[in-house]
Amino acid sequence: MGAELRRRAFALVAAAVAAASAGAAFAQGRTPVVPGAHDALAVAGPQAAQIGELWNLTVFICTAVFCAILLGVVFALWRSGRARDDEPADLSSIGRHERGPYLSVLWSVGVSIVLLLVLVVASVVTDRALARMSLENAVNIDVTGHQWWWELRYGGDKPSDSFTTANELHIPVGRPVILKLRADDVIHSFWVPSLAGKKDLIPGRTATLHFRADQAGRYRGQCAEFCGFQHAFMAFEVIAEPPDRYDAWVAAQRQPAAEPTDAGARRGQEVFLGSACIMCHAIEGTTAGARKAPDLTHLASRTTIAAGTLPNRSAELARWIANPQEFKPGTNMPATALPADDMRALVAYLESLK
Amino acid sequence: MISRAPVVATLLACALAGCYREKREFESPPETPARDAARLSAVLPGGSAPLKPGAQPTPDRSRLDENAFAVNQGKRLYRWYNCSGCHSNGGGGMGVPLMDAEWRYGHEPRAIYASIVEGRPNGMPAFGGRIPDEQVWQIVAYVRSLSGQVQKDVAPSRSDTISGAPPENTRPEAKPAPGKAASSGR
Amino acid sequence: MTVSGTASPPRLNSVPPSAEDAAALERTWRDPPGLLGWLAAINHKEIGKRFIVTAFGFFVAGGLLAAAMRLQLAQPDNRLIGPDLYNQIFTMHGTTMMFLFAVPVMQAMSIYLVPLMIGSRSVAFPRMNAYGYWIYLFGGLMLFVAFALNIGPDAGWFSYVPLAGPDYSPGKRVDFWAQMITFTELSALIEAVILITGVLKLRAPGMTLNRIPLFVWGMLVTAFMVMFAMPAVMLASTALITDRLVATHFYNPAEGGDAILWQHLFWFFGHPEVYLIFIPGLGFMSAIIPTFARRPIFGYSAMVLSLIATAFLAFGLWVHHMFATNLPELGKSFFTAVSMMIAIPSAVQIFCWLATLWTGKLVFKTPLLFTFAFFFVLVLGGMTGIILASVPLDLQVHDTYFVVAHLHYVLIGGAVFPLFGAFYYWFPKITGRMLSERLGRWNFWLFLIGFNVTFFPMHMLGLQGMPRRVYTYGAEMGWSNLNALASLGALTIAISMLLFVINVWRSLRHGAVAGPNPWNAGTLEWSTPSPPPACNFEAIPVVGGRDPLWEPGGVRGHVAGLAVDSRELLMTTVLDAEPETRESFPEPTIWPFVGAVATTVFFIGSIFTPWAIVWGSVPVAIALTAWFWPKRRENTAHLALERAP
Amino acid sequence: MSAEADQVTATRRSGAVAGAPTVAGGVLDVRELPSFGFSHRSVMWWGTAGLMAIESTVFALAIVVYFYLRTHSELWPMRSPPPELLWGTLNTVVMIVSLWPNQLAKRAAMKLDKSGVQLWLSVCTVLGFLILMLRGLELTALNVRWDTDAYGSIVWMIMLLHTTHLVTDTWDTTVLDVLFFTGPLEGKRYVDVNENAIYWNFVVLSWLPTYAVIYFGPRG
Repeated sequence: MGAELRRRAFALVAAAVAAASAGAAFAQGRTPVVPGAHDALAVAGPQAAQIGELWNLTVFICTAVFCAILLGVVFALWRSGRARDDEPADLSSIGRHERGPYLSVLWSVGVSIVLLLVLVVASVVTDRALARMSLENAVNIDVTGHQWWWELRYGGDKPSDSFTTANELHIPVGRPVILKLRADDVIHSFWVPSLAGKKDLIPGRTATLHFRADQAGRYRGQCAEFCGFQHAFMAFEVIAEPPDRYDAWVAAQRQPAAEPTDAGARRGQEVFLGSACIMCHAIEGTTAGARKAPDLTHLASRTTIAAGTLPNRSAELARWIANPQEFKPGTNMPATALPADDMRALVAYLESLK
Repeated sequence: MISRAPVVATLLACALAGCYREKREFESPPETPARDAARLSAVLPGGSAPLKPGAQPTPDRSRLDENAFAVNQGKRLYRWYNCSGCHSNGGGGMGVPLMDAEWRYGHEPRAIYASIVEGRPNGMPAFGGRIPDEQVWQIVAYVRSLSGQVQKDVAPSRSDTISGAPPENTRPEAKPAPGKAASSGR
Repeated sequence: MTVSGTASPPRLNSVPPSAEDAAALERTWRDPPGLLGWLAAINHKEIGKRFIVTAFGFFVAGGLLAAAMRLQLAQPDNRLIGPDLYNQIFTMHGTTMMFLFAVPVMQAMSIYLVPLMIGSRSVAFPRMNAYGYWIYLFGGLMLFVAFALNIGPDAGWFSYVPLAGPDYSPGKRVDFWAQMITFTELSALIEAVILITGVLKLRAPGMTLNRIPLFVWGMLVTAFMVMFAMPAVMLASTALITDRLVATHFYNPAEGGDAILWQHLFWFFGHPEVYLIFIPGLGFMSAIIPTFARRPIFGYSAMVLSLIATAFLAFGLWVHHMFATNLPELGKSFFTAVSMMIAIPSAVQIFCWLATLWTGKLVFKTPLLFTFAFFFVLVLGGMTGIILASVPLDLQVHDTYFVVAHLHYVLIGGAVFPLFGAFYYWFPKITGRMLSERLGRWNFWLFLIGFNVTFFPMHMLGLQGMPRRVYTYGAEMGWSNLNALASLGALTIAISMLLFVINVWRSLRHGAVAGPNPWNAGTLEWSTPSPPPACNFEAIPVVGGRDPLWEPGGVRGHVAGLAVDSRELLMTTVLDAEPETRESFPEPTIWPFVGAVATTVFFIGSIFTPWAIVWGSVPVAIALTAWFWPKRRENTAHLALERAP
Repeated sequence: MSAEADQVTATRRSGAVAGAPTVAGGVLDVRELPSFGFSHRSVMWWGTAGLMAIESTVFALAIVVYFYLRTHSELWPMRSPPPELLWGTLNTVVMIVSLWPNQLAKRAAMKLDKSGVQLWLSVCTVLGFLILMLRGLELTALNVRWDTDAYGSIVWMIMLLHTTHLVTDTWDTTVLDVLFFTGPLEGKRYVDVNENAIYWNFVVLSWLPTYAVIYFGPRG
């Protein structure tokens, strides 16, 4: 079965390389990824939940007022008389105090003011609540926005404990998370609708965002501030897992990359270190140390590549390497055309980086 | 009624120039798969067997230095690939300055291309095979802008960093002259 | 010096004026014939018409851009339009609609209407007015030519730095955007000064401040807002262009600049801008509703006060566009409060209109229909506005399609629907012919339905996490159906707009002849023939009420004694509109046009080299001087009428 | 002449309109009204007022930006010495002095006194050019370039902003001055002189806070 898959993958690689070499402009469509929950009203944490409650209250009041005004209009149309085109204007109102209309306007304005005050108070209270979330024994993560991917740096007690990954934010369920948000180039905005509101990443500034996931699961996030060509595909996944599994993941991530075992992978490592890849990517434990692009030390442990754009499978990996512009026009990753066997080896190596 | 033709021609020329200056060309995969990666030189001074220009026929993309986007990409790569590490903002340091009129190996795009791909003695590594041709040409275009050899409306302006050398689009054009070996001891 | 009386020139003696007086007035106030005459035109009705048509042209252009976007987003993973072009398209759409349509079209309407509504022969500075139009036209054309040459701005209509800065927007795209700002803001500021001066000094005698039509009040308030809002964006865009051109560091954090500074400056203009699009809309409502409810507006003073209150509050809530940028808590609460409180003055006006409709007898004509759309669309937009004003909710929906939906509900509901009502309402006055009611109703219903089908789904899309400004989206996101629906609605809107154009086209030829006052309205512009003569009023009326044509004694008499063979105007006092002086107004001249051309060269040149500011200012100075320099013939005419205070 | 001047001042005091006509038999005859008026009676005054309102806003915002940037950097001026005081202060003095002939030109205009206007307008013109020259020297003594850092940028922006006003109004004064020698003249031109004087007052007054910010912002 695995062999079968690999064979199909190679077939695809060959096809992709062929297509690329032929300079085919048209694409064989993008294989969709399976996105995590991505909905401001499907909440999975206290922050989003509080906002959800405020949302319900606000929508309720606003709908009521909206309907009231519409009713007013309909009523006015229904009860006020009709006039002929040439009917003279009714001037009786001039210089007369129109008590009825006056009172009703007064009342309506009064009621609106009261309702607005309710909403202001509710909003401010919620805002305070969001700010006051308990942060004890929180996980600290540095998030840096790049055009068009997310760099995630996990700290540790010892410097050696810290590690860098990209586009997949693992967090423990039930523990607060504190994100330190920075931008490397332009303004981006970090947003996971199901967990919390958004916060901008602004060059020259540092912002913090804290939230908590109370249910294990995958939650999709996406850059919300327009940031150039690939703003549309600057996504990421938040993976909330039980503490033990989270700890296991952290332990694994702290390890340097696995040394290639089989010949194909070893060959792939040579290809990696000898081609354009090494100019931007880092793989801990090898000479590849550039930090201009996602850290690939544990690439194979991720579910997606290209910032949540493609599923992390050898076929997609090969097509992506051969011609990234096909999937993300304008992305900073150059097309790397390799002979079929080199590409096969390279993909095998990358897939081995568990 | 004095002949309208030249006027129209000029306007048209400007228009086309404008079009090309603003074109955002996203790299398409090269026609020919690159040579066997394993035989490529490591990024070391005087590294082994750089590719010969011509041995790998690469399309001459020197026209990129009329394209603002390409020049700007070149600027980004110049930073990313740490060219600035030796050449700084063109003022030079470990490496030769790139903003003066002195070009030991020629100032033409192809010569600069060769310098990057093959490397040069006294420390310029060969980047052949490590930097895709398209990007090399972008860097070439940017390097030319460092000495003001690129149109002002194409050359990059200041970057969002500490202001070092004056921005490329304000640099006077350095009339390139073949460098004298005498002054190579820089 | 004081040569008054000598060889007293012909004056308007009899009221109503004699035929030859009328003919003389027509000769005096008409724009000169021929192409040169066309370029030299300064009559406010001619300029106003050009302004309206130009703005509508940009509206159509912006609409086509929107259609292109809806086409691209109609299906997921669409490769019809790439990110580069798409970014240009949505930037052009926003820029066009905000800077080249929404604000200018309101000023355009007021250039045409205000002098007629206040009983004047002209706007305050007719030559400046022409100059303002040409500047606006050239600025808009420049932007679209640039777009056609692939130099279209691509950083969004509010061009956030550093994306719009020198490092991340190479080439000249953003420079053209910034310079377009300079053009349109210059034009807008000029028009604002013209409008304020006109409303305060050129009113017909007897039209005291509390008798001004509410539309004029709206435009007056708008003009004041323009004066204090626009400078912010001019300063910001100048700093942007110098950052890009001569390496200043206003927005470069590495050198002490700050990216948020841009957002503060831009939104300090940007939020009031929403209201200077919206307030004229309120003015249209207040003009149309009383006419078709056959009664004076209810709560005139409350209306005026809430207009002014809105204007003040509008300057206190720009930060609610920046809630996601990590600001101090307390500040945010303040801006939440203000953002919500601004709903109150709007509510006052809505309730006053309701009261007017409630107690009136209605005549169902197309203009009235469009005002009903306001009640549905704008009010819904106001509700989502309250959601956006609340910090926590905003943090969820900010920069998503929810915001796209909200701003279209507010701007189209608050400004465009009333504007179309205004088109149907004043078209007879401008052209002398009625628009077809039947086509009008089709136009209205298709617009209303299409609008809601397009924009209501976007609320949901926003909540489902679709960010704005994405050139496409994955099929796996489940946004496909709502997007397809929205695109369908956009098609419907396009059809309704087509109907409107057809309606105008047909009515210009065989629409029913309107006559001076087809709707039996009460304000002054309806007392003069349709279309009005070059001098607007052969004899300027003396006003005695808010609805002069309705009230007995609304027109107490007419002004006599103004010259008929020279452009002479009556100035009145600011508060009580008592006759004060009779000023001689300038005649048509080519110089505003030449000056605008020179200014255009100056601005476009300075995109490419800072030296253009030096050599470019010379022709500008020459043109403006020649423009100011008095002509002998005019001078003698003025001297003949002169009488020193 | 003087009689009319008295009348002008008198009416300005009483605020009433000189012989305001009233409606008689449905006719309001305005032929006896003056054909121009000073200050708020003329449209030019309102135009100038609008202009001044707009530009005050620009100056205010520019100064706000100055202090915004200042709060954002721990060092101010960031890496350059503050501007030298000599030329700026001298220029400020000259500007304040220039208010006097400016005032005299204004008064002469209100008196419709042609020779007076010619004299004082010429003085203003000369002073205007002198001030422009001094401004040139000021710009050489700022000790910072616009592309050095944000401090230099905002300093240069504010300076050039004000210089633009100096240039335009000096040019305006020059043209008016020439016109008063060549003609053709009419009453409105005196109003123009009046407005020009008011605008010059604005240019000078708007300089005082600017001067304080530019020269003492980096010292305070």
